[in-house]
Amino acid sequence: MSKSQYVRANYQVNATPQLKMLSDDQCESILNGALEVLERTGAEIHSQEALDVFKKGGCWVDGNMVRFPSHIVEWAIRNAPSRIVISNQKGERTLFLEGQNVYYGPGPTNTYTIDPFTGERRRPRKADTVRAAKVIDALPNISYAMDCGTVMDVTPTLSDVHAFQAMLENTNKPIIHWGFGIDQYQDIIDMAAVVAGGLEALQQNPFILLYSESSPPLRHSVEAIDKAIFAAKNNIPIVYTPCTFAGGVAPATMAATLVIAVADSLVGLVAGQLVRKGSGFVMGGLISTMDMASTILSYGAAELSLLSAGLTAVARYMKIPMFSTGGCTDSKVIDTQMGLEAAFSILIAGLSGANLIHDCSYMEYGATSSLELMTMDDEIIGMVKRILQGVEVDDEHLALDVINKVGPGGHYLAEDHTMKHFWGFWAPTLINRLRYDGWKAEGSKPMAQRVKEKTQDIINNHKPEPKSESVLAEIQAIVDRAEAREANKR
Amino acid sequence: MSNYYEELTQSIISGQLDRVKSLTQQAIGAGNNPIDIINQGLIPGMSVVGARFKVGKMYVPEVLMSARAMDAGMQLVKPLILSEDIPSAGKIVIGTVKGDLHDIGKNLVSMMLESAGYTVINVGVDAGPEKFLQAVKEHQPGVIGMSALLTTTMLSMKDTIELLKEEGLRDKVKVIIGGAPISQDFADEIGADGFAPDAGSAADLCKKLLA
Amino acid sequence: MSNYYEELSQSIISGQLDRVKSLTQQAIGAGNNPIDIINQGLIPGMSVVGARFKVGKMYVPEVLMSARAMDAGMQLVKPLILSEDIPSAGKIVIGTVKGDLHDIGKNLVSMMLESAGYTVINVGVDAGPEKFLQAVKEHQPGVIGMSALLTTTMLSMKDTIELLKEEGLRDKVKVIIGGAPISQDFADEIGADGFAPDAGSAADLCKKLLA
Amino acid sequence: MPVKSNYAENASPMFRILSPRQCEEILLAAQEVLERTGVTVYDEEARDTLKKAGCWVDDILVRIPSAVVDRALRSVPKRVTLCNSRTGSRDVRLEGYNAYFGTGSDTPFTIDPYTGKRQRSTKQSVSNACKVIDALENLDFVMSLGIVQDVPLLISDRHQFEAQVLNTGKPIVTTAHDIYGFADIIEMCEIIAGGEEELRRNPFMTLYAEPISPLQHAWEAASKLILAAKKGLPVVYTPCVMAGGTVPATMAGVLTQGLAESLSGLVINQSTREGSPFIMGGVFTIMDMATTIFSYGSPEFNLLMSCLADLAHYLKIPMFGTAGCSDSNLVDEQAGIEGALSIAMTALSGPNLNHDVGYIEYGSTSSLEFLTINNDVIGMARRLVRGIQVNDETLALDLIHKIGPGGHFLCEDHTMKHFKTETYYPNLIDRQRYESWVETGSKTLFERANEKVKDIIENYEPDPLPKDIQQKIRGIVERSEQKIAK
Repeated sequence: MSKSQYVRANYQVNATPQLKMLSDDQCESILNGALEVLERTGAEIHSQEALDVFKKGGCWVDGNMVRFPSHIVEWAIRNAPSRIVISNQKGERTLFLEGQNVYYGPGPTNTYTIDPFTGERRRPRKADTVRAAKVIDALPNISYAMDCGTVMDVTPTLSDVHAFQAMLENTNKPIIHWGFGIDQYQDIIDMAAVVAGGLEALQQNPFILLYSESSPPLRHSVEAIDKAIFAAKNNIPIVYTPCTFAGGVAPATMAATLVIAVADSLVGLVAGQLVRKGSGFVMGGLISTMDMASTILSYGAAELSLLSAGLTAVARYMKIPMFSTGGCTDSKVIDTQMGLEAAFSILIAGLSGANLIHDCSYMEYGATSSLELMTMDDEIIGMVKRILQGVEVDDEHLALDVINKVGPGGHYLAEDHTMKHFWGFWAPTLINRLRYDGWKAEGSKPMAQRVKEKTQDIINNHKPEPKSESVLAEIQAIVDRAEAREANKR
Repeated sequence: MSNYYEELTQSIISGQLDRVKSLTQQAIGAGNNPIDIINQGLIPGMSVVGARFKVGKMYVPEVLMSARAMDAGMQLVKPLILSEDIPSAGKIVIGTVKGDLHDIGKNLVSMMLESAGYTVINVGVDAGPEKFLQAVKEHQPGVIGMSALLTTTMLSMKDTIELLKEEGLRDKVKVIIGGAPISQDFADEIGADGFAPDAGSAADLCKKLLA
Repeated sequence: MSNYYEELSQSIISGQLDRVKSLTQQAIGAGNNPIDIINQGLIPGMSVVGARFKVGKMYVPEVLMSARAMDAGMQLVKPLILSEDIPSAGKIVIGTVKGDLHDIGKNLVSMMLESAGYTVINVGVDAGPEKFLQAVKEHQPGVIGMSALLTTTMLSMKDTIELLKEEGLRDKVKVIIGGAPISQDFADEIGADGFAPDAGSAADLCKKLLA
Repeated sequence: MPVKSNYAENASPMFRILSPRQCEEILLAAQEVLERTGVTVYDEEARDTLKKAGCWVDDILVRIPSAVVDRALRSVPKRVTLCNSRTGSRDVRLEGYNAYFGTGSDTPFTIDPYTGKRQRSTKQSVSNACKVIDALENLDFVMSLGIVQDVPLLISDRHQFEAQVLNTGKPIVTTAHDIYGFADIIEMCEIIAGGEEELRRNPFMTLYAEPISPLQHAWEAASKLILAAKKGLPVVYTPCVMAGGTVPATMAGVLTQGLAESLSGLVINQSTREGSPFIMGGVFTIMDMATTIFSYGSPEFNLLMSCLADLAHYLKIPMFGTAGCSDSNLVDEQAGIEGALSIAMTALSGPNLNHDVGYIEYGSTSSLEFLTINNDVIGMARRLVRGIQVNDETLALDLIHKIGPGGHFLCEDHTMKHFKTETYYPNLIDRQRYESWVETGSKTLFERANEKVKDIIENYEPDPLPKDIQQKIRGIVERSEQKIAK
């Protein structure tokens, strides 16, 4: 009887690779640490509205210091949705932020960008976000858009609004976007509602995630916390991401750095849940170490991967979707360091099972964005996705009959089995496997050159699916409205 | 009357063995000239395959599926032609040198050459100078190809060339070499006629040398 | 008689707070001139620390441990000297600009300046032009330093400079700026006297401006 | 302070690709291949040994009943220790999930760090490589990082070993052309160790041998397995297989046949002498079907390496892994990517003796710059694998409370105490601010690595061997030269 005609009993398989940075007990310890910090030390809240929300919700408010009884935080954790589905701009449900689904994307708000045509490092312009959106739209492994740099050739306080317009016009992928304040958030939601076909449609099928960043340790500015409240009020999911670095705004030990990051995230979560029970919340995460020689917040350190995987484990333990970091580097040029740091962090973030992994465009410890890095990351993500698929072990894949047929000294190249399965090999596009002589014959190009050519080709030739004239006009009207408002403020 | 050539070519390219067989049968039945079936139906298909492989549009297993399909077509046509009329790009003797059991590279080259229309005589692994000499005498190939994976065994390539010289056969046959430790420098050093870095370029090299 | 200076310097470098305290106490007890203790014992230690940090041989926490040790020594010596005789490299007012709660960069610069011998007046975060103005009036510093992490808040730096001009104080004080979105171009654009990319170079910059 | 009960901790990240049952399934499949399909063995002594052990021998085809494999699996030691040839210190303990890193040996070419040119490896290039390996803190063992080709090739293995052992004290994984070369190298090692028994008790060398896929044991390989067993010295036996070429295109098929090749080598080794130290290998990868190369950088290569580590741990056999290598023809971004992925995966999976750090061009060329860069990557990976400790000291709740909202931790004793051990500080990876980086010459990682390599070659001196021992080794090399001259 052929072996495949019986079933295996008690056959437990790892359908994918299994990486567990922290045990459940360790996750609980870190969560308990965060609960203790919130109950004992508390957080400094700079928004009157938030202070009122917390007070009404039963937190202990003293001036701008708020302490959080653990039961309230635990209540908030229980009420946060364990899954959030984000659509693309055509309303197709695309990002399933649940379980250990992994999606990669670029990062926001760099103060410089590298021009992919001239190689110049300069301030980002609106045209750069247009280019970025095109590249995002074209790359298969980049699943959502972020602005890839703070646009600086527009009204400074509307750089967020202009960047959002640039993205809407040049990609249909979901967008994670920041805003300076509540006014801008309103503009962004209004524009998104135009695309979605109304606010209600946007709320039911959001293609945007709002993004807010607090200032650790345990300090939440008006902008940061008010945005969390605004998002909850408007029923749009938010990514709340403290930017925590060991040794600087957290103790030098990894566990304590996680405690501060979790505590700061939970402050945002509690605010949102008190405003609207069940409002969509994605826990953040930019978490790394401060390089004690240069004082930068490192985007390439092993600790970035280590801490991000640790934080993801805690988020998973709480069943809250997680926004993590990868594909970034401290390098100032496109070089071997960029490649290795990006690869290291993309691999570990992927294995950790974080839902959204951002900053696949960050070089120079986040100061500068690079579309070329994003293009390179797209390739690395492809490799890592192959690794994440793991290995199938069954009769077809064990192939004992084929092995027996070929026998010692033969080869498998012309076997039907090979023809059927070699398609499973990941096919590189930028990674080059030409033999030395062939590579030389093609001009001895390093990967940087191939990446540059592909990036330029996308920018020159990729045509994103356009939106209708009327939608574009409505978006423009909202931008104009914002410009008028800001002019009045001055 | 359809001559089936275009369809044959397409079926070769897509590696459909059964389809090639039935189309060849039909073409024969329809009274086409067997040599035309080869030259206008089967070979053009393989030429496309070779070109596509070279630019990375086809992969090795696909090339081999096409080669297999082509071979099946040939087997049907061959009995209808005098053997000296069967189109062949040339004869090539190929083997892995003495002391070396590494087979895969040599086999790959061999299959690529066959699919490019060459008649390949494969002398196997662990082939010393005498074995190559004997094959040259017996088959009178245009080219012999030697493969080695080890820096120690690659030295035996030189011995083969020397033996061919001694026997006065060196100018009757082109010698090409390949394998991981081989380079153009080494080929020049031992007086080989050419070096092929990979299976695809081995076929090109033979074409050049036999032109 | 040992004057303890060499040992003091060494203890500052290795950041041993208790050892610096006891050595300073002993040096005082042995009748050394308090100003010499500072100039020949404490400050040379910190100079070495600053130099080592610059070339990557010491890390920030180590520098701060040294600074803390130095401060402990200073606290013991200070009561013995008239306050105007206490060596100071100069006074610096420092703060994070309006709308910005990011503290760490500014604090780091502040500690680096202190460890380089400057007297630092820290006006904290969310500091508007008026706050800086008031500090300038009150302390008459040689330099004010402004920090911003956000592209929106960095605009407020210009307002401070304008206000200083209006009040006729712009030429009485040097203005330096820093923070993630800041560059030399931006400093030139708003008419600041200097830009420091990191905490270590902020001290160097002040030294240059106050020379 | 409360005492915790029933508290499970991941002292390091837990990483597995195959479940134990999947490992068992692959082992059983490999045994089926050996019992049904068999292997060819080109060495007569090996065939006799196998026959005596209960295998079914039919000319050169040997089929191995499962019970024979089971017996070999029971007798093979689960740990092997390699020591430093100068100090005798037992630095490399091949057991459990310990992951050590070293170079590879078989690149015909190397990149000259002074000219940047790709050239054939020489005795000098191997000497330089060994110096660099000796100087790098994250490299634990040595393979020659080049085939010496400027000496008579038939005895180049003796020269190659001499170049290695003179320039590093780290354990050496050596290649030899055949058992005669191997015997000469063993003789050199015995002189250094101070005798045959001393070498066996404290080996600083292990031999590398490989079967030829699919399922063939050449004379050289099989006879080396036997000689190593007779001498009681560890041997690495490592099938190099490529999916779709010499093994099936499916990953499980690769693992099955590759394991069958390893296990048949193990049976030859253990049948010669039960309990002799054996290190199971495997460079398992795909044949790139566009270029036909044996890929050293593909995701499948990484995946298979981790799977094989799972299998080796399941079988409790020390394992020879592969990492820090690339298909790129130069040290560029691709090399960085492929090196980092393989090192991270390897460190997480924990195969024991991981070679080929510094290989570029799918294993045809070595680069000392790439090696030096990967020294940092290994440091990063080791930091990752040390994981996150969670306890009262590391949670630091009191400190967090003391600092409170908005403060900073730079000036704390706790920071001072922990920052260096909690954080890995690389050598060549650049984390300067942009302005400082421009000031120091805007150098790429490759340029910094090149400077470091040249600095080591020019200024680093490894511990020398005593002069008289050096002379004796020279004597053995010369003796072999005289032999081939005749």
